[in-house]
Amino acid sequence: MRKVPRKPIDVEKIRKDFPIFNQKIKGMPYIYLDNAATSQRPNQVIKAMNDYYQMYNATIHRALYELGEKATDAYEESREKVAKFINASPEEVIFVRNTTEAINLVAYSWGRSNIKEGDKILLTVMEHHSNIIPWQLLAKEKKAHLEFIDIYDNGLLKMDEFEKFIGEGIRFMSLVHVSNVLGTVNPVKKMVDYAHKNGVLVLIDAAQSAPHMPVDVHDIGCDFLAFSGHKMLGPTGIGVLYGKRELLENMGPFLGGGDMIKEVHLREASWNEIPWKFEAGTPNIAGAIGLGAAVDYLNNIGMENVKEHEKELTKYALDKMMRIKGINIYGTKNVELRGGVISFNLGDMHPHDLASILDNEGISIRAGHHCAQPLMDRLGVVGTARASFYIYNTEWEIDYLVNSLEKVREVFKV
Amino acid sequence: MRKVPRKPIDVEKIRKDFPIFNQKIKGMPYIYLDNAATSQRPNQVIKAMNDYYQMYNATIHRALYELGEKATDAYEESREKVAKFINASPEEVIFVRNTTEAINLVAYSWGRSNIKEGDKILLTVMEHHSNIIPWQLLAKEKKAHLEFIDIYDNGLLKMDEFEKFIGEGIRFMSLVHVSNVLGTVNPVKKMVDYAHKNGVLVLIDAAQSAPHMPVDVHDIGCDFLAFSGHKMLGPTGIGVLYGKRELLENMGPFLGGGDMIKEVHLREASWNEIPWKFEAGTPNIAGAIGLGAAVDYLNNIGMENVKEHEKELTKYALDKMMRIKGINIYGTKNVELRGGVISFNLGDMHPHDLASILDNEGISIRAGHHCAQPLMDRLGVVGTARASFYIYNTEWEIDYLVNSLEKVREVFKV
Amino acid sequence: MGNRLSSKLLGEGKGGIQGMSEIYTRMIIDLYRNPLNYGEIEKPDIKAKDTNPICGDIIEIQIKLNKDIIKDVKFNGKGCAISMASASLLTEMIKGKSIDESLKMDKNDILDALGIKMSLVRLKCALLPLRTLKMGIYSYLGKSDKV
Amino acid sequence: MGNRLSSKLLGEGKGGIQGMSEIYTRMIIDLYRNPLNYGEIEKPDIKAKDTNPICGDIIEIQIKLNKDIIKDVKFNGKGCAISMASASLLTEMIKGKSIDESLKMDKNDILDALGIKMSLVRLKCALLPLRTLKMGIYSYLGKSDKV
Ligand SMILES: Cc1ncc(COP(=O)(O)O)c(C=O)c1O
Ligand SMILES: Cc1ncc(COP(=O)(O)O)c(C=O)c1O
Repeated sequence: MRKVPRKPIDVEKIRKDFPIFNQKIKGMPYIYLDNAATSQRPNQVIKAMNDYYQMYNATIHRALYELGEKATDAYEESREKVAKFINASPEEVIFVRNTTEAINLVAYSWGRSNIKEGDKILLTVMEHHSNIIPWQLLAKEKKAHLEFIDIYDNGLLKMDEFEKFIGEGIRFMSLVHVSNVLGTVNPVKKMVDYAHKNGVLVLIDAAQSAPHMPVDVHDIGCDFLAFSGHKMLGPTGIGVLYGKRELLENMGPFLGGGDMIKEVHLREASWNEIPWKFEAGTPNIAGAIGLGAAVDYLNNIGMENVKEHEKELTKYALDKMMRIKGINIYGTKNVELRGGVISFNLGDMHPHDLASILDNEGISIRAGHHCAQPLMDRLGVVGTARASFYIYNTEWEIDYLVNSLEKVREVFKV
Repeated sequence: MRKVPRKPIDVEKIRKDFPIFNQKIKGMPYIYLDNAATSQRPNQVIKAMNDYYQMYNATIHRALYELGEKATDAYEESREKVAKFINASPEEVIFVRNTTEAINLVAYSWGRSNIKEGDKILLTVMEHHSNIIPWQLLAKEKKAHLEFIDIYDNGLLKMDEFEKFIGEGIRFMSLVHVSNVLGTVNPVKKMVDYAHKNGVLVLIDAAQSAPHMPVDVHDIGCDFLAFSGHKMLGPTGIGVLYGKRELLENMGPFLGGGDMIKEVHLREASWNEIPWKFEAGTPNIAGAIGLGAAVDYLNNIGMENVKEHEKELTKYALDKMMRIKGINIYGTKNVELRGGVISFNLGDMHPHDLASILDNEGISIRAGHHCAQPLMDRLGVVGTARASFYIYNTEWEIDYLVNSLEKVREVFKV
Repeated sequence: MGNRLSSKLLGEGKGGIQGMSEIYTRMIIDLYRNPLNYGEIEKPDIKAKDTNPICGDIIEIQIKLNKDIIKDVKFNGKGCAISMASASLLTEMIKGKSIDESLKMDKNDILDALGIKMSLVRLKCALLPLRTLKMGIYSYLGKSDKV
Repeated sequence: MGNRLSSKLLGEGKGGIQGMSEIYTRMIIDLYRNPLNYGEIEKPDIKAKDTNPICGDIIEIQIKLNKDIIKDVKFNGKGCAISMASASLLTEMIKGKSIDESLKMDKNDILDALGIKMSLVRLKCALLPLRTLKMGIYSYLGKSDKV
């Protein structure tokens, strides 16, 4: 992580880097508040990929010609950037498609050779489907069990349940860092620490934290960590799995194919060193290069500043939104304990109707179960509407959102 | 597949679409002959992705706002284009990262629930590592066996061995359509037919055929077919698995996560319909859109014309190269039976030295084992040099290659 | 078909309300607040339930037949304004029709009745009741050996 | 270090030959055709073998010691001109040196000796013999309890 002086974000300057905000949608300036789903991309990221495609497009690692070398350098340099970004070593950084693939990789490669019949895997009720299904599949295959830490009504994890589960014997824990619905920032460092004292390995789903706050794998101490490029200004189709060196070295491969091998014979093969052991076939070269540029962009702003900006927006939004009659906001109102994600419902309106109407006003928010159906069940709702912020969002946009919600309320007689 | 009149390719016009050829490498026009590794990308493909990132960047399927709809449409429209390109239905087209992931998906999802102890899987000695390792991993897990069809010295498959193996009981066959080393075009239609008569399912590795000739899954009759976008003018990070509807519908999921589910509860879930059942998490949206543009580009030229162009280049190159003293060209010389891939060695020179020297001349070729070590063993070489062609290559470039090879020969006293 | 009903129901409300949205007409909001034919039927001859996995909308349709004629129909479930309004209108439209006639209804009948244009995603909401209805009729015909 | 030797061996050949390539000097091609110290040693004290997975180059180094001094050294294997020339030069350089001195040799000594600049991929070829040598020495020291 680069140290950048703490200072307010220059949003006007930032917005100029994002071509999507230079167009009007339905004749209105575009208000994008679905950043927890995916972020927008700045010109710098788009240009980095175009440069690759236009100037040194080639495959990597095995090309003996100049452009191939250049592509290899750029790809591996991106890995170094990502490693620094989370304070890891480059060989601990595996490029995958997205958070989902990262978690599946661990479930398949580590899970299938370490989880045995009767073992327990600990999750929470606030997990994204990507951090549930891989463990369900694994548990079914191995006849293992899943346990889930519940939440309080304010959206915070029940820590006594966590300790109870750990005390009763858990083999592995997979935990979201920041909930994509509640915004809850879980105390991952403390939890990893406690888990390790009890011999439990921990994967952190950092899909909603890595883009929005400083994330330091050494500080957290986790064994694995997963996140997606497309949620942090990077392109689609690229994500990251971090794993501790010793773990990765001892894991068998996941996907088999070119580049992940050392030697291949007809009926046996040996594996390449990490991280390449886990990168089979031609990777998303342009995607990795784009992600490197996204990391540069975020570093220039400074992740502490990103976090601070979002905290202020969230505080501002919570204050204003709480005054809307009939609104129901989920999760804690303490902005020290939540990220820039606000889920809510308005009276008995279906969240889809809400999102559709706001779309007509030029505002993009999300509505539905947010790939967290078990959490919806826990909250007793069919879904929620969700506004989520990033570096380019402003208080003015939140005012506009609140105004529109007031109008919706009238129309729908909430 | 679109029908386009048979006519010679207008290479000069095509080259203008490829920004990489507008630059000089080491002061020389760039001669790119490593197309079997990856192709170059035309402006049309780059623009399609930029348009997405700049004008309608959003996630797909669940977004209720206009840009999300637009992104969803573009993504699914690309699927339709790809489906038409290989004469399949859209729901039989699964977007993956590359050929490697496509084959692994089948090995994991179909293989792990269908291959039993003692079963035999049939491959050939000319397979790419991507079509060997997934089956080695599967065979090891299931205690199944791998069998390999040998080749004649001219690079053609021994068809009597194929029939013998099938006759002795085979559960599954995975077969390359066009060899990335020998260029051999295998008679896949005949082989699939024979395999089916004996109840054997067949996967076709079309990594080297789909980009270079008309490929019709109904005509071939195969059960699965895999290829990569980056070898056919498309971006990196996107590939395709075709599977017959009934097979895909009956297969369990591979990666678990968002978008591939229908309903999720804490300890159980049900799956989405095909193809989405196999696309977990946020996909490479820009990549899929780019691949759609690549398919458009190829359709405009016409795949028959692409094939014809490469056949002529290959013939021209073989004629000229065979006259170089000390050269050893692998594979059949019959251009009706081979694609635009020419592997060779020059005297006792190491292929890496060859490639390095040619690089200095501004020519990019490949050298090494081409991710086909078992084939290298079979040929009794440490590696080969390889030139491979595409729509933008010319006879002039081949002349230049041949001239350079003659000079290399002198310098290295071959 | 359907046109008749939609124009009757739409009245003055067609078009956007206060410019908020082209698809949330007064009719749709009213039907969301006060759905038609909402409820259950005792011992229905046809009963079918389906969900829209994208949003979790869930609709159940129950039908009482008199020979082939739909004597009574009710729906229940949970969903957005579009799917609820669509269910109200659909049940209203098929009342008194034969099941064969009902099977012939399609997307355009629903859209005409709703009187709005909509995006692909919302279309799924609008068509959920019709899909559920057809599912129910088909499985009834299947069971009663009439196909 | 190394410089001495490389200038001796390079003679007039430094620089590109016929403009074909900056890295294929006459010296390198000559060493590929006629390697120095190629072969085997009877009962070597140190023996190590390694490969470059990218290209399949394979090098074995064998050493005969007199106390800590490298009395004789040979290499064999298969590889490209760069790795073969590098092995020739390396074995030439360490003859008569102590194993400690040999361990101190690094990338720059090899590049100086080869007298060329090269890309990352080819660097792996150039450094394969040195890596093999160090591997051999370390495992010798390990076995003889001298570390
Ligand atoms: C025949 C063949 N199969 C599979 C592959 C693997 O393709 P990818 O690296 O895109 O997964 C390749 C390309 O390298 C190939 O030539
Ligand atoms: C908490 C969390 N985990 C996992 C994911 C899955 O990310 P992706 O779809 O990029 O794999 C998301 C995003 O949707 C998320 O918010």
